[in-house]
Amino acid sequence: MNLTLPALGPALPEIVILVGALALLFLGAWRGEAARPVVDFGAILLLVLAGAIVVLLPGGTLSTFGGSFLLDPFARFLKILALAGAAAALLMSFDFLRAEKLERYEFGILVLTATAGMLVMISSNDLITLYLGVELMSLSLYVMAAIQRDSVRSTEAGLKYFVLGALSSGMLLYGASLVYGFTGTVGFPGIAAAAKAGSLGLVFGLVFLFAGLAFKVSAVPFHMWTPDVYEGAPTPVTAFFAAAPKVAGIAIFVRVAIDAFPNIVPQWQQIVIFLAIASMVLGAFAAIGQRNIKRLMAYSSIGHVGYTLVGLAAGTPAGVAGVLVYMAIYVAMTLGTFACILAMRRNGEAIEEIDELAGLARTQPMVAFLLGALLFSLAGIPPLAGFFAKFYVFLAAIEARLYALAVIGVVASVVGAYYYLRIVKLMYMDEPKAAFEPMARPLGFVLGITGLFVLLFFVYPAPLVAAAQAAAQSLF
Amino acid sequence: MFVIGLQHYLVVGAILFTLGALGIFLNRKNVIIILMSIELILLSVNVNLVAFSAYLNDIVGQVFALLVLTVAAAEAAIGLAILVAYFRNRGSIAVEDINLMKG
Amino acid sequence: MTALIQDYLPIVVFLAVAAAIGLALMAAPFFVAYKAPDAEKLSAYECGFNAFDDARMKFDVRFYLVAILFIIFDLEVAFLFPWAITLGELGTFGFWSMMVFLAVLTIGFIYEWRKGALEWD
Amino acid sequence: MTIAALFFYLYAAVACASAFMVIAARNPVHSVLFLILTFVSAAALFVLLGAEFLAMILVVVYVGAVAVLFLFVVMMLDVDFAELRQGFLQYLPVGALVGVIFLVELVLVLGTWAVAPEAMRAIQAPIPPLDQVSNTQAIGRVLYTTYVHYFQLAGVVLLVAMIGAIVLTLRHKENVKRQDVGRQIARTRAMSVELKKVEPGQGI
Amino acid sequence: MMEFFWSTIWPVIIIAVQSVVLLVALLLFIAFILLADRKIWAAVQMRRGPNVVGPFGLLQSFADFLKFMVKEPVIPAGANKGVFLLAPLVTSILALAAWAVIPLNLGWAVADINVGVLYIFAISSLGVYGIIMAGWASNSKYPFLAALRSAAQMVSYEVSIGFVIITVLLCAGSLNLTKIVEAQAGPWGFLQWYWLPLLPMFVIFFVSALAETNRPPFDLIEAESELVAGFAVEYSSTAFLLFFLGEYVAIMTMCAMATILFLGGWLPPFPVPPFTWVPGVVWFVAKLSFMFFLFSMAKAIVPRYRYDQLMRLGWKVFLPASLAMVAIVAAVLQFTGLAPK
Repeated sequence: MNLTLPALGPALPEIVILVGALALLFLGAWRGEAARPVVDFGAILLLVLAGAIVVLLPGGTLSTFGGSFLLDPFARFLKILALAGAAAALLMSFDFLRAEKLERYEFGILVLTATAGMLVMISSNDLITLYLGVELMSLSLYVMAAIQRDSVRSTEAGLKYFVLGALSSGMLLYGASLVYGFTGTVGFPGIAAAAKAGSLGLVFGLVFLFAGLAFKVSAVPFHMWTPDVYEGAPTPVTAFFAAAPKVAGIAIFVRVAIDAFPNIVPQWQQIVIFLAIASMVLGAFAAIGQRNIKRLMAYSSIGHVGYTLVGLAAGTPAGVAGVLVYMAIYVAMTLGTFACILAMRRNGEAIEEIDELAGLARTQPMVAFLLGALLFSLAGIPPLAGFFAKFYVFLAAIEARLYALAVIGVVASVVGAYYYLRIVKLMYMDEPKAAFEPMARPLGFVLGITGLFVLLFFVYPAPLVAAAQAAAQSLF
Repeated sequence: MFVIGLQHYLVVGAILFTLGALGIFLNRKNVIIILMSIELILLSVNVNLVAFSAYLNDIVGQVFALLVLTVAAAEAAIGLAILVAYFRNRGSIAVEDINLMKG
Repeated sequence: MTALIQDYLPIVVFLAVAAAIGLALMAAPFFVAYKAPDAEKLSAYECGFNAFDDARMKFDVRFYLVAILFIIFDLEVAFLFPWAITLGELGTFGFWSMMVFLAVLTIGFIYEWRKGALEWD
Repeated sequence: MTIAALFFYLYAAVACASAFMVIAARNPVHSVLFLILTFVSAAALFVLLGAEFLAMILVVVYVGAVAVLFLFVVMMLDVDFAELRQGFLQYLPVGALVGVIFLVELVLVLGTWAVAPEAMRAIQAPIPPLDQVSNTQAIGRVLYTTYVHYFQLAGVVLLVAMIGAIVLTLRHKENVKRQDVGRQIARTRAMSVELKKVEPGQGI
Repeated sequence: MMEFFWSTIWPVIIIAVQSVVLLVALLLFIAFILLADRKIWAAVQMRRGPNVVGPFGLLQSFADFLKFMVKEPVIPAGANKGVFLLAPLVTSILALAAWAVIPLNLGWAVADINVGVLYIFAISSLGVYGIIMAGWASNSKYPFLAALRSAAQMVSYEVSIGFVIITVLLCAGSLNLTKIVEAQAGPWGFLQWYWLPLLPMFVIFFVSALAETNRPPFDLIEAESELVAGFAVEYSSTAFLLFFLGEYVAIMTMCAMATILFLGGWLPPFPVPPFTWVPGVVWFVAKLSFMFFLFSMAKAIVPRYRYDQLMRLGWKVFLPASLAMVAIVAAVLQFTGLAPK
């Protein structure tokens, strides 16, 4: 029972966001809907401020709260990514919510608490902090998914997400309780030390833990919720789902696999390989017949999680670096694509059908060009960023002698390229439908940045790759 | 037979977990039974944690169980709120009742 | 472990005795009382006309909101119990950590109040 | 010691039987009541393990609050459960078989629990002996100082649950005249009484 | 085998006898409390109250008991029979169960567990079930509406009772009821009990206990002008008796809690010899009766609350007040170093 205040430095970003969210909630409570613009702007400001703090915090690896909260280069890299994803998704949501008469100041606050949950997950170094981070994020996301409470689609999406989210938390906890039981501690270093024997009970705990984690990143066979929730939830919420929580999910997947179970790699490697292959294959084949673009993006995110897990399956610093590079490029590509989806509006009505994109090249050439670049990059066609992402991940897999995995990955990405290219053909070859409304400024801003990043990545990839390698090194 | 070891409690935890998982996969349509099965799974987790904490003589297990209990109760509250919002929408779409009595 | 069970054994015995008394009282009229069931007596209680609708019908959401807020404040009280009895040993750090916890939930309470969740219209 | 064993088997049997009845009961109200029975017998198991504070909190929080909300939802939503129910029966044999196999596996694994030697060394916070420090005090000493971050995160989760519940379920009926007690009390004599000088026979 | 008999069966028998004695004494006490309630209520309205059966009407409750015993048990057609019969049992058994831990005198508690207060808080939060099951099972509109409203009312006041108990625990330092009473013992006698330092908490506890047990001025549920007999409208003979009994045992439990938490349980008002010769139980019963006197006077004097005023009082007045008091009491104890180690 130490009575001294633990060092709050490493947890400063989370504290800033949560205290800010409380202040905005208080302001919103006091001034009602009039406070909404202030709350929205304040939320963006807080996310940017937290990002700045993460960058400016001194030193390599800081840990506090008795070693259960870690801020190492790995966590810093992913925290910046999560914050960027959340800020961009929030920025894109304002116009959509106003158009759908859905704007409420609680939306910004829920984004803040979800982001705080993600940051806690990313820098968690024991099972309890991991669980609380996952719960804080998931609870905010359940409410956001069902925030359009008068539409059956949105509440049904929220209900589906809740049921499967609660089930996965249950599995994650059952695994955590077995791991705690068989190693005597909840901290990852303690588990790593005590887990040399790899007794059967521990492996069972590991399997349940990974099942819960696989759900959070929507890897197959725990992906059933993804298409329905992505389609049902309002589009800005779907954009938020596709970007930031995936980063946090992958972060805890890598952290648990590498930090907590370093000496029993063979046991969890097969699990990750199976998840990777299943996700890549499903991501490639299931999206072919899709009519709704949000459902298509759901299957594409499942596929991309599969490719990311290939990097983790390698279990080497190069593999983890590949995962980090992949996540960075994935977040950029997804946010850019969702910026275009949010711009698909005609006479006040949001459009979600792919066929409506026909002839976009003639009605809005600039948007069509950037969207085409993003889709090519999602398909992994050189010289765009998507190709490099897959290249690093498959390189790590080959170095770790997982040839079969790499080959299946390449085949799946080739097959998967079809449904991206179909959309590009639709935009450039077909007769144009009625023009969409002009794109809102924040959407244009996000589309511009991500489009340029994807196009010009190959010119100067060094800073991102070097940062990823340094971050990956800090984990081993 | 008469000395109750940790294995006994782990078996009870395993039975509750299996029944909870079974409850979810057997009746997919009945949402409320699924929510109750999730509560059963969380109860099996708590039984495991408290049993391990008692036999390892380590308070961390009980602290973890207390946190699981409180956070899962808050999660159940939100789940039922979403369920109510869902049934309100689905119910109102169904045949409009003539004498809807407001509480 | 056994000392603890010595404390809780009386509760189980007390419950058994109370249950016995309850059951005895419950069962008595079935043997003693005069029985003449008739349709009118068994119908649900209405002022002069028979019930035209199944009693269990859709209701105002207000009841759910009260039950949910009760769960959250019940959890808050649950966290307060161990703190209340160990305040002496926790020192100022423990005191201020609980004050932060209460502040977070008080802001939630103010939010509810201003949103009108506590009004029973 | 035999009484403890007897009570363990009694409560374990009641817990598992009522857990099965929760998923097998026809009427959802009955399954909520069986869920309550499961929670109460699990609380009794916790007492046998020495975690009396957790047992009471399980009863207060789950049986006293969450199950009440379940009962409200089941009773008032008047959801037509008949058509929701038929999925259960045709999957029962297959599901039961898978369940039993899964259970046997789990039991075999968990039966061989052996305390890893280094696990004993890794204990961070050993439970103090029961006669000096009660279970609640043992938790209270550790929860608010050593594990303060878990505690504050749980507080924020409660706040998010509060916001979520209000965002999802709060609806205001428009034409409802609400009583504002503050305004009623704040009325002064000057506001409500007006003195008029009345001459006999002229009226006001 | 004999050793097994002496070491396990014999203590169980002793405890069973203790329990039976306590329960019978409690039920007798309630019979007379019922009569007292009607007498006090009558006296306030300048009338005499029941005085026909037995001397001064003392056997009135026993006459009522027999009347209930011979009335016909009616189970409505649409009722869900299992839950219908379970509801009164749950209400009465749970109410009686709370008395297992209440210390009538030093060491007289049937089960002196060290989470006594939490046990009673759990039992009182389960009281909602009997009412909801009764309301739902009798399949008619009035009981169903009454059960929901009563459940919402009890639930709202449960929270403020929780905070009030926390303030007392801050001063007492233990969850064990005997230790709470011992923490109030001291040289100044009744001035040292917790009712003086925590007076606002005592008032809030008293009013919340009234609301928790559906007693007037919060008895909107059973009020004649509102919903007839509330959730118990479809019940007849001993089922109704069990509801009635459960309600009064719950009232006695709340009075006992008030006595233990605020009026120093079995402690004499002045620790000087003439008072200390009187056994603790007599003081305990005296305080219990005084608390019940306040309960029935409240019934006789205070007009009934409308439902929204009742909820407003629960959520907007008691909850913030008790929450603030928890912080204030903790701050005072912390910074004056009085917090019990």
